[in-house]
Amino acid sequence: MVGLSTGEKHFIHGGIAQDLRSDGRKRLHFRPISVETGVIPQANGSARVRLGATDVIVSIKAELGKPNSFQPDKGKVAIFIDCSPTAAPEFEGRGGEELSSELSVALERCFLGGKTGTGAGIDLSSLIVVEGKVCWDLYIDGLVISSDGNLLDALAAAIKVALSNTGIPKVNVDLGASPDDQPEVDVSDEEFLQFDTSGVPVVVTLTKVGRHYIVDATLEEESQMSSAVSVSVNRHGHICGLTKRGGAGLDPSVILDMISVAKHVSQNLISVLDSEIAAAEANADE
Amino acid sequence: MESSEGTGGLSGEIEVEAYRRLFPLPFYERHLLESVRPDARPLNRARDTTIALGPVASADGSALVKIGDTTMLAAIKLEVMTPSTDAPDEGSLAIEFQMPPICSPSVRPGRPAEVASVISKQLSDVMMSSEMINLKELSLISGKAAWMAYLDIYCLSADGCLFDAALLSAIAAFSHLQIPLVSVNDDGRVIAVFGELPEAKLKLELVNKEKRKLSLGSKPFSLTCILHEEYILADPNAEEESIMDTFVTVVLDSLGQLVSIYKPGGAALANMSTIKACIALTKSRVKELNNILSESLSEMEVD
Amino acid sequence: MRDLQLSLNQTQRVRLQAALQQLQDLASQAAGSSSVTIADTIPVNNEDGILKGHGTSELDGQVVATLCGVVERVNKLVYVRALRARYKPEVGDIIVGRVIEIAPKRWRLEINFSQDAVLMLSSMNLPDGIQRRRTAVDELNMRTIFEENDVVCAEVRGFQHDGSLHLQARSQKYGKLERGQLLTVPAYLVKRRKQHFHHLEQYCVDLILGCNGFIWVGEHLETGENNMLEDREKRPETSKSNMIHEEQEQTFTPLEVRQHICRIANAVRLLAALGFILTVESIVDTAEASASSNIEIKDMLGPEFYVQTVEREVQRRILLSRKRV
Amino acid sequence: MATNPATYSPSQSLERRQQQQRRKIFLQADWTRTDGRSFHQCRPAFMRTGASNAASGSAYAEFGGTKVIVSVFGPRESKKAMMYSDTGRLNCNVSYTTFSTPTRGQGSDHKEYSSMLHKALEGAIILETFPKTTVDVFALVLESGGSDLPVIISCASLALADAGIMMYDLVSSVSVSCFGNNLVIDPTAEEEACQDGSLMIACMPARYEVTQLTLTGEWSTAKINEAMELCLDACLKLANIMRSCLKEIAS
Repeated sequence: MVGLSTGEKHFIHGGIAQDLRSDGRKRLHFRPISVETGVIPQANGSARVRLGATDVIVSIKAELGKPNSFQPDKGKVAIFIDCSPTAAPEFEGRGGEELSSELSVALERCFLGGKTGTGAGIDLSSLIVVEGKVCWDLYIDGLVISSDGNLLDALAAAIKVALSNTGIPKVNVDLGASPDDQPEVDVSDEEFLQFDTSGVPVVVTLTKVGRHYIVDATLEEESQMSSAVSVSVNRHGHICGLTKRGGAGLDPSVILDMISVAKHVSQNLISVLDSEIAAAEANADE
Repeated sequence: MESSEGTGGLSGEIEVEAYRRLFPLPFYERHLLESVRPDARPLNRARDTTIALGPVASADGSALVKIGDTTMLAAIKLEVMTPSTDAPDEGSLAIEFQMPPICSPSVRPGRPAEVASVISKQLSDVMMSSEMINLKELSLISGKAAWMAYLDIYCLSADGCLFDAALLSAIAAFSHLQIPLVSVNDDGRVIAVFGELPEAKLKLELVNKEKRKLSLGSKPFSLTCILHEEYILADPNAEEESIMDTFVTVVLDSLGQLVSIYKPGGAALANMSTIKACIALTKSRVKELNNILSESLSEMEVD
Repeated sequence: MRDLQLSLNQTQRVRLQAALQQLQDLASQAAGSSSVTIADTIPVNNEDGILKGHGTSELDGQVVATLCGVVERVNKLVYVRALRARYKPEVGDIIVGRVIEIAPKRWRLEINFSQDAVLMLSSMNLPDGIQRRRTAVDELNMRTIFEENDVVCAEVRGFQHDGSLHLQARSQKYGKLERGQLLTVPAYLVKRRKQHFHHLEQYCVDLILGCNGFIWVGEHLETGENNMLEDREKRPETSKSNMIHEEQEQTFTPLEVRQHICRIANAVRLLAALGFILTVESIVDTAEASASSNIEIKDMLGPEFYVQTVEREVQRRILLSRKRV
Repeated sequence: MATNPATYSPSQSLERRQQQQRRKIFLQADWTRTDGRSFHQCRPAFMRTGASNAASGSAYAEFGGTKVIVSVFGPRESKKAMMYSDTGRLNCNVSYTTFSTPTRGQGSDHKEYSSMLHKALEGAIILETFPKTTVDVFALVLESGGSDLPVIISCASLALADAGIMMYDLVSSVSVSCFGNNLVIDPTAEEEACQDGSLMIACMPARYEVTQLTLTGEWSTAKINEAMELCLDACLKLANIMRSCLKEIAS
């Protein structure tokens, strides 16, 4: 992590106060976003999202597993994020572990909803094949290739895109003679079911620098943050998860204000992503 | 310290504190000459000891032991295992001694203290060799199911004599242990039965109506002493342990039989008479500890 | 291809491809030299006394390249000029660096080179401007001149015996850079020229093109004003509270100047992403083109202006080649 | 005893059955909590400082079945080699005992809670007052009875105060669980296992600032408002308990 001199910090603060950030954006502008789908052919779904110089890849693999005995009518989803040493030399070895686990936890909180699965962006009951016996386990693996701030939003966007790109093989089940037998499962190689992604939320991180907050902060801007709030919002404008990052305290009314701004910004982001997904799929079809 | 008059009392105190830090060994030796320790104990006196039974509600047996400022929390959880073919009618015992980072400034997270594993091993050796617990009592169904007793001891505050406190907490936790009522379900798995579920009681036969408490054999107790020149200091605290480095730990059972003696090196050599003196000190300590334990047990029964 | 991923629409993609094709054609016309990759044989026509220079090696009597680049010949010397070389300092280079450590009597600077550069306290003009021996007090006060992470402009003085790179800053124009942003571009995009300090008067902006690929874009400050500013800024820094933000906002760069800074910075970013050589002319040209076609500052990094800039570069090179003819 | 055979807890299946029953109960609009509290009532809080003598400061907290002990060490020399910095470092670690949960656990470090604890406290501690050194905050959960993290956070800020670390304010923390339309404050472990969503706030009551906020499940803005108010109010009350606990030892 490169430090900044007092002069540069001052310049960044000033830019945010004057609503003109170092790269010419206003406080609530995102950087140009670009989306590619199907970048990993052997996965069930994958996506690469670039947000300025931030670059992430997400792959989704579906495997057949056994449902948790506490929730026999639901499949399982696991999210792992890996920060590659290509993104920053300090991620080498165990250096990226802390950030990786922080991102994984924040994403699980945003996508998997409460304990009973309400508000989950990924409908776990759609992953069930035979209740109590067979279900799909979704493994969502994210890789940070290059980091220039706002990793969480980029990863969340990549997961959303990858899910829309995910095909889960159709399964024919042959229930055994007795209920105790493990049912026989025949996985089709040709027929795929598209994943329902209408409920998948996006994450908007508002970073507070000085007295103002900005979206899509670059690494330099993030180094100046006093605190940040990551809000995940779905298409209906409902909040599906929230994490506060950074240590400094915030007035509760400011948090509520940030939530409403995030809700507003998220709807733009969702429509941008929708059109990018459509464009990317059109590209892939060519 | 600039003005010796007027503030004599205060500056004197400061000097004592400085002397204690700068020259700990002479400081102690001056005390030893007077046959008293800096915490006002006579040389052969152990620190105040308390036992509280059942502090951990989620465990089957637990005890909190304090010897001076050394605090140990021991808890036993019973789980079911399939006994090995060598001993089909015996349960098993797993002892773990943990030093979490909260107990001492020298322990850091992620790096378990070296002493912890040494004490773990010592504890299981003593527990096994003292035959306090008859492993056969932990059997449920011969060859099919037996109890595995997980004893975990956490040191909450480390101020010397960790082994003595850990052993005492282990013994106390076993004295407190209540074995849950269990029965076997259709799948052949052992399940717990609680009073609140009468329908289960009707359907399933209880495996262990009796044997709700272990009948403990003679219990081992221990005392650690420091040997320094001709002095023997019983139950040292952490400061004393850091200054003088020869220890003798004697373990006796409640009948006064010797279970183990442990003297890990050190500058001072122990001759027969000092060892005998240590054993004598331990004998009186065992009586003391046995009384404290039975008192807290009877208190619990009153409750 | 160049690594700036943008979502281009169909027409933009076609335009970009056409423009890039033209650029390639122009380049191959102009290429008098041949490009090689590693292990390519460099034809030397069995001339005698060939001198094998940088990036070459000998295998079975053949001269073989050890770098990707362009073969250059100077009389009998054959060498390969690498396309994507790291910065290689030469005496007299003007560079921009960042202080990473304060060591006894010296600062260590990160300058995008394979090793850190050293700026000795004795190679610095003191704040009071008097020429004298450095005292122990000066040494203690080093942090008041440059702190960790400060951006500093200096000149390459040379290599010492132990191979370390030394800098000097014995002029008013060198020193700490404040009120602006530092951009990092590949060093080979900055060519050595007579002038690396540029005061763009019409914009009130200072542009420093460090030979090491560190580029400073900041508010213009008269030489000598630096010290005063330093004092002003030291004060709020010591009292850490929310109060400083309000105080600071008053001393912020004026909005108009900030717009110019951002526009020029984005011009640098865009040209670097396209891999075009950075000169003061090309940067100002790009910035002006964006302003005249009413492109918002943030959209300078967007797809439309990206394609436009490539097309403009094609036009420029066509003109250039015509002139030559 | 070299290799322990695979074991299982006999109460597992019982718990599973109980949990399923409970989930059915929670679906109804009207139910009573197992400990007899009303929905907006916290468990009685017991807090004491000075739980461990070896530490610079320590505290013990007992909220119903949740028992936590926190020790603070330092400010002391940093173990990790550090760059020059004019502020101190805060290092947090949360671990569980093996017997803290109904079924025997691994007793390992809890990384997620460690980093959450760090964030909740960071904003309250005046790090500039101990440059170049580290303050270590170690928490051990003796028994986990629900709302573990809020209890850890509150207990840790009490231990920091006990250690004489300069702080802007105490940090108190409370969580609520959401069941359908009901908001339940200070949930127990059983309730947490079946919740639809949860919201946790750590705040500095005297400055009225939130240092940590997490939320899971689907929430409308109005619901968030309601839950935040509920939490902040409870945080205020908890802070008063913490204050009186500190005053008690001072007098």
